[in-house]
Amino acid sequence: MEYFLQQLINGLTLGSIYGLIAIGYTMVYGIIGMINFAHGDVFMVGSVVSFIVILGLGITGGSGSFMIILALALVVIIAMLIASVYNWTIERVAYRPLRGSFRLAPLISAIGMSIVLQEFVRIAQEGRPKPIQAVITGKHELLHRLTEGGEFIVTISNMQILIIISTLALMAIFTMIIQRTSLGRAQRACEQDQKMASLLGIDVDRTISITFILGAALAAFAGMMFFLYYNVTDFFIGFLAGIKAFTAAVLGGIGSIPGAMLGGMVIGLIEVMWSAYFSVEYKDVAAFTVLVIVLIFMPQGLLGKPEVEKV
Amino acid sequence: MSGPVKDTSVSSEQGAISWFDLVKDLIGTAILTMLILTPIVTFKTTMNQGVLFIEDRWVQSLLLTAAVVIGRLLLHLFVWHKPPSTAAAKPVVAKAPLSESLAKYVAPAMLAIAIVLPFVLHQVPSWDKRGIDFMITILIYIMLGWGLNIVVGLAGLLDLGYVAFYAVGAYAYALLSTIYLPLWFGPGVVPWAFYIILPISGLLAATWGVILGFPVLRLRGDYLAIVTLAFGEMIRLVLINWFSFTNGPQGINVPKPTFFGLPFKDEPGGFAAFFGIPHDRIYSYIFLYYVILVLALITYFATNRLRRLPIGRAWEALREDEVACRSLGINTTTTKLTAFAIGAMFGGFAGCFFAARQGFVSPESFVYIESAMILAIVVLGGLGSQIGIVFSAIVIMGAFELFREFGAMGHAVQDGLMYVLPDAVVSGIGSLFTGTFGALYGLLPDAMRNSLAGATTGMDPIQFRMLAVGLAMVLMMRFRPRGLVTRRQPTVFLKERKSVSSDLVAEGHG
Amino acid sequence: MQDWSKDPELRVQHLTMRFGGLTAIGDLSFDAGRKQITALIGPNGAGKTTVFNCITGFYKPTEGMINLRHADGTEFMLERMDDYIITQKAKVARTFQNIRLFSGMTLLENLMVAQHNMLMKASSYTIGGIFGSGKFKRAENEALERCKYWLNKVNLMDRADDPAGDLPYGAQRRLEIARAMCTGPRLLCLDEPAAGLNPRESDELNKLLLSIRDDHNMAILLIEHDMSVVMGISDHIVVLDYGRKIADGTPAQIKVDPAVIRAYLGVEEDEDPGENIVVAAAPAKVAKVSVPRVVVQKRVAKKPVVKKGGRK
Amino acid sequence: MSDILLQGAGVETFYGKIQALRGIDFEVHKGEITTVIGANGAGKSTLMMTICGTPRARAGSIVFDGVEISKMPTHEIVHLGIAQSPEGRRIFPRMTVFENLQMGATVDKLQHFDEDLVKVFKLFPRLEERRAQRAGTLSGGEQQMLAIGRALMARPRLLLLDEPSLGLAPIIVKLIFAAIKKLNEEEGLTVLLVEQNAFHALRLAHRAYVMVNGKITITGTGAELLNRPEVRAAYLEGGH
Repeated sequence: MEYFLQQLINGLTLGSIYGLIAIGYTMVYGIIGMINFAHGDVFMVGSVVSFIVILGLGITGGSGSFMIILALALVVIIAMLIASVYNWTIERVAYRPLRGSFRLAPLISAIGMSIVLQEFVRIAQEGRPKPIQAVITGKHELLHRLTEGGEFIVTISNMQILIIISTLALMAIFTMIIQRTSLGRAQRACEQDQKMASLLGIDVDRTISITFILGAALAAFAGMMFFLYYNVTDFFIGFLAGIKAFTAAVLGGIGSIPGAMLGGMVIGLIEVMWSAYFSVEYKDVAAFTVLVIVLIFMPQGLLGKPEVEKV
Repeated sequence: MSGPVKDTSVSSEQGAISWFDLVKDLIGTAILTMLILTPIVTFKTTMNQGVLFIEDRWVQSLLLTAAVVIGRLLLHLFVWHKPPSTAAAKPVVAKAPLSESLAKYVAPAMLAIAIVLPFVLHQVPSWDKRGIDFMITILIYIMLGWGLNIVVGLAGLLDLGYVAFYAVGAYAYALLSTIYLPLWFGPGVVPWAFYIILPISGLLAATWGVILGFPVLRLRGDYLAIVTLAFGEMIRLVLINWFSFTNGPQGINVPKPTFFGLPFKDEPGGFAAFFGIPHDRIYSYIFLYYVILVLALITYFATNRLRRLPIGRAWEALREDEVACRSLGINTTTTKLTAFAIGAMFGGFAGCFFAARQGFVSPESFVYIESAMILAIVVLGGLGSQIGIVFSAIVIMGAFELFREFGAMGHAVQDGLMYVLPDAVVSGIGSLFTGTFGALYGLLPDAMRNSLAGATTGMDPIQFRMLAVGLAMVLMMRFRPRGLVTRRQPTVFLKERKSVSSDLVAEGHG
Repeated sequence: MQDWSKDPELRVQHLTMRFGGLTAIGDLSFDAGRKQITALIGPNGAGKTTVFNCITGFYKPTEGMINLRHADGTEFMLERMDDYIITQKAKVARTFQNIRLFSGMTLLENLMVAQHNMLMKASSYTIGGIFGSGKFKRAENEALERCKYWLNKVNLMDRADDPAGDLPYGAQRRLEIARAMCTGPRLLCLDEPAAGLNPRESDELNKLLLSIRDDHNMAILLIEHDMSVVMGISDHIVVLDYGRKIADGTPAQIKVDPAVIRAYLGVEEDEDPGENIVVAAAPAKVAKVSVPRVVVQKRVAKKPVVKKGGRK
Repeated sequence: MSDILLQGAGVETFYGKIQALRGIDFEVHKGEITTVIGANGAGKSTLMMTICGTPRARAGSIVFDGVEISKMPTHEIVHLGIAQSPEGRRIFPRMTVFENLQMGATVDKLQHFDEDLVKVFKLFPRLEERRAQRAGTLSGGEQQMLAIGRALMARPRLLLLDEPSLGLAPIIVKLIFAAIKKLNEEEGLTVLLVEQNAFHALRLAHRAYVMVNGKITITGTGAELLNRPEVRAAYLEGGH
């Protein structure tokens, strides 16, 4: 039971990170109907940038908590800014000129872009993983029980609390943006009919750009959290995290932001539980299996709407 | 690094541009480029004795930014803002271009070149083995491209996990030749293993094609792509983790193929001894070259034949319109499955050959990037076009190899020239080159020379080859999304065979 | 009872189709007579295409039965069959509202694909084909002959080797009908075959459909808005509104049916020759009528296909 | 009688290599209903879309109230006060009727939303009954009303209506045309109407154009055209 609880906490933490990345996939897929293969790599860029900034600032777990908070705020801003610039540029350079081109073009361009980002970071920063001392330390015991079998402790670290709470807050803000603001209305209109949206006075290009920027900001935030959580980052984390987050987006129902978050949580839990109870080696296989099963049996996802095929 | 990527962003805005806008645009470009470069290029983190340091490289970043800005300026001045030509506005009459009449001769000519190539390369002393080996690699990719072309180009099913079938073929050879065949039939069978396993590996891959294909048939487009990608990764992860069966990441050493039982070894009973010629490793290369050439040709002709059969026509119809296919009574499930299976089968053959040629297999050879490369070859070639795939495989693999061979290539060219030209001419040309570059280099200020030296040291060209592939994919989609060969040849005709412009050909939705 | 109900080719009984909460077809029953042209008319959104999709198996009806009985007595329950099996076994062929040709393939190839099942068998499911068996060669020649026959019939022989996507609109419509006929059907379902045709073309279409009915002994089910076609050639008309049948009868009966006029045609106004249905309805005069014909509805079907950005 | 609100000169539009408009000249006067009739494929809808800049005209000029708009992006053109109810209606099927109308008020930034909503509901009471219903589940006629209502929410100075009668039962067509007439007469709204249903359109129009194969062949007042034999001929034989 305690073991399960502990895994639950770990799973939710990981799931939050997947969920944040998944929102980027779901928004982009919703609006221009393509898988932004490079999105996972934008997450990676966010992670690497925050790593460099933290290293540059010389912040470690030993710094004062005020300094840490200040520094992290700076890191968040820089990472989000840079990742947004990346994603914006990618959209402008690799996707926008292909709008209206044949269907495979943006997908292949996106795969190419994903390779470019990975290689770019690998060449510029060397391929080896970069470990760093934990910045946010400390944990709380939730349960402590002595039994015949030994000592059982369930803990939640400050980092986990930070991840889960900030994720929930970000999600709430985003849902609000989509539901309440004119930007959200513009996005939903573009999702359904871009040409009509432009006929109603919506700047479609700008709406799409903003979507990419928002997605990148969330991915960068996830990247920073990922790095702070594991205290290591490298150029290759984007690929796997990307696929899993995409799985989460599909599982939740493409186009639905709460769905993406929910999907992320489910994927995170499955991965952690699988590692805990079955085998660590096959945790990625488990995630892929979920992807396959979901796509085949419920492509509309948990919170999505089925579409009737028009003949 | 990011130079060529940045350049295309305002290409849609035609017409003259004012100086003010131009300057504004260039400043924007510079800021953007700096933002992109600053964290990742400017600050390099290096690990030194377990401690991370940051080392800054402002000069490199600034040089790169300058390159991007200048590149963009040039594009503005000479490419984007030319007055719109009136010719473009006139409807262009679609007609068979010259290349089409040439096309008839291209395939036989290429076949002839392919057949004599080993003997030509044989004459280039320092590049004979490497050259033939490189041609073998290209042929493997051509064959993989042709195999994937059945799935993606003809049937219109986007498969991002094709490398899985390649892996199935390779591991079929590895496991059967090292463990099961000797176990079942005794060690005497090993020299013949390649010939026995080749058909088996194809069948196994086809079976896997059906197994993996079956569940994904309902999916379309991007979803199909990502599921096939997931399948490909799953197979690789299993190969890595199922240690007891596959020996995990360490891989398996496998026997090399023999010339119908005669090993290419310097020993009695070997190939050289049998024919009474001096031993030379080149024979092994030439043999492998012809094996893959034959396999590739089988793929080519089988596909060509299939296209003219009802099944092939159904594949193409499926790519054009699945709903219409069903309305004509075509069972789209089996049609898709056959495409998957036959495509996978050729992948399996290629995998078996690959394992035998390498003498070693490990999961590392079957990463997702390989699938992406094969897909890039198919798309650059022009979906559905077999000749196009030959060109694109040569271009992509050639460029890929160029990075590796930068140094070696120089020597090879020199050697090649030596062979034909008198020494004096060659050395003259050589000194001319070094002289020019040396002089230019000398003109640069000290600081820049140092930083250039700093920027280039430790930067092996080989490092950049995947980056180049990624960039090529993006640029290719931007400027030639339909690939090199953009016309489809009809499979049947009454009076004359008129090729179809790819503007009309659908690319499939699955 | 009219004669179409005595021995119908197709009998639809209590057909209901719901999408989520929306009822597209509610308890619809009608018969389509053997060797007759049956027209299905009604405003857009009345559920006509949905009926087609149920008959041809693209949708599985929520409730109801769709029975098909050939002249030789073989019977099929279409609501239980997969779409491609319906074409293959029950011999039902269809065309689509928005033309679905294989535009990157030539006209000839389009018609060859339609004979897929026959050729597949003849090629011993590809094996014989690969080795060029004589049986397959004979079958292929036969198929080519059939292609030529239908290309001549729809006046497209001289364009046999051109890609289908290059054809003008009206020719594409004809080719789609020819392609459907190449599957060797007993029942032909045409979804707005006259949409986007000019009067000369729709007159040709009338002749083609009549010839298919009379020379090939086919039952034809037709969705159409062009009243000159509907009134001119149908033997039997079924009128739908909001997924329900509001009338069923011969053209003459339908023209004067008060329910049809109320829901669909509207009350006639003297000043409005465009809606003078009676003029357009006289089949023999259609081509010569000097006032514009009634085009109560027309489908969106024009301009070159432009690839749209984004999805959908 | 009135000022020119929209004027096109030598407008040419292409889809890829295919020319859809072959040099069109037209005028839309303030407070009038102008109609363009012609057969399927004549280029009427292309003209409507070209006015809105999607696709953009490759040659010629389009001037709206003194502003050259042929080079402007669509959303900026729309912000000048042109609203369109496009061919095929293009309502947002997964939004409710209310949300669709909200989208219509994008240009107006929802400033007069409540006021305009009342007006639209008064014009088409059916929409008020269905305000919370998903637009995709409306009948064809209701969708057309919604499309027109949505266009009106932008408070346009020029309303473009593309085939409002398309695919509708004759009785609904009458209702829609009555509404257009009312808008023009009571509110003085300028309307450019594209129709295949020539007789309805011509009866309504102050000014009319007949389009054949991407060109304007005949011009005149609606009543004139209604009585000209060649109009009937053009209408009959136009298109392909």
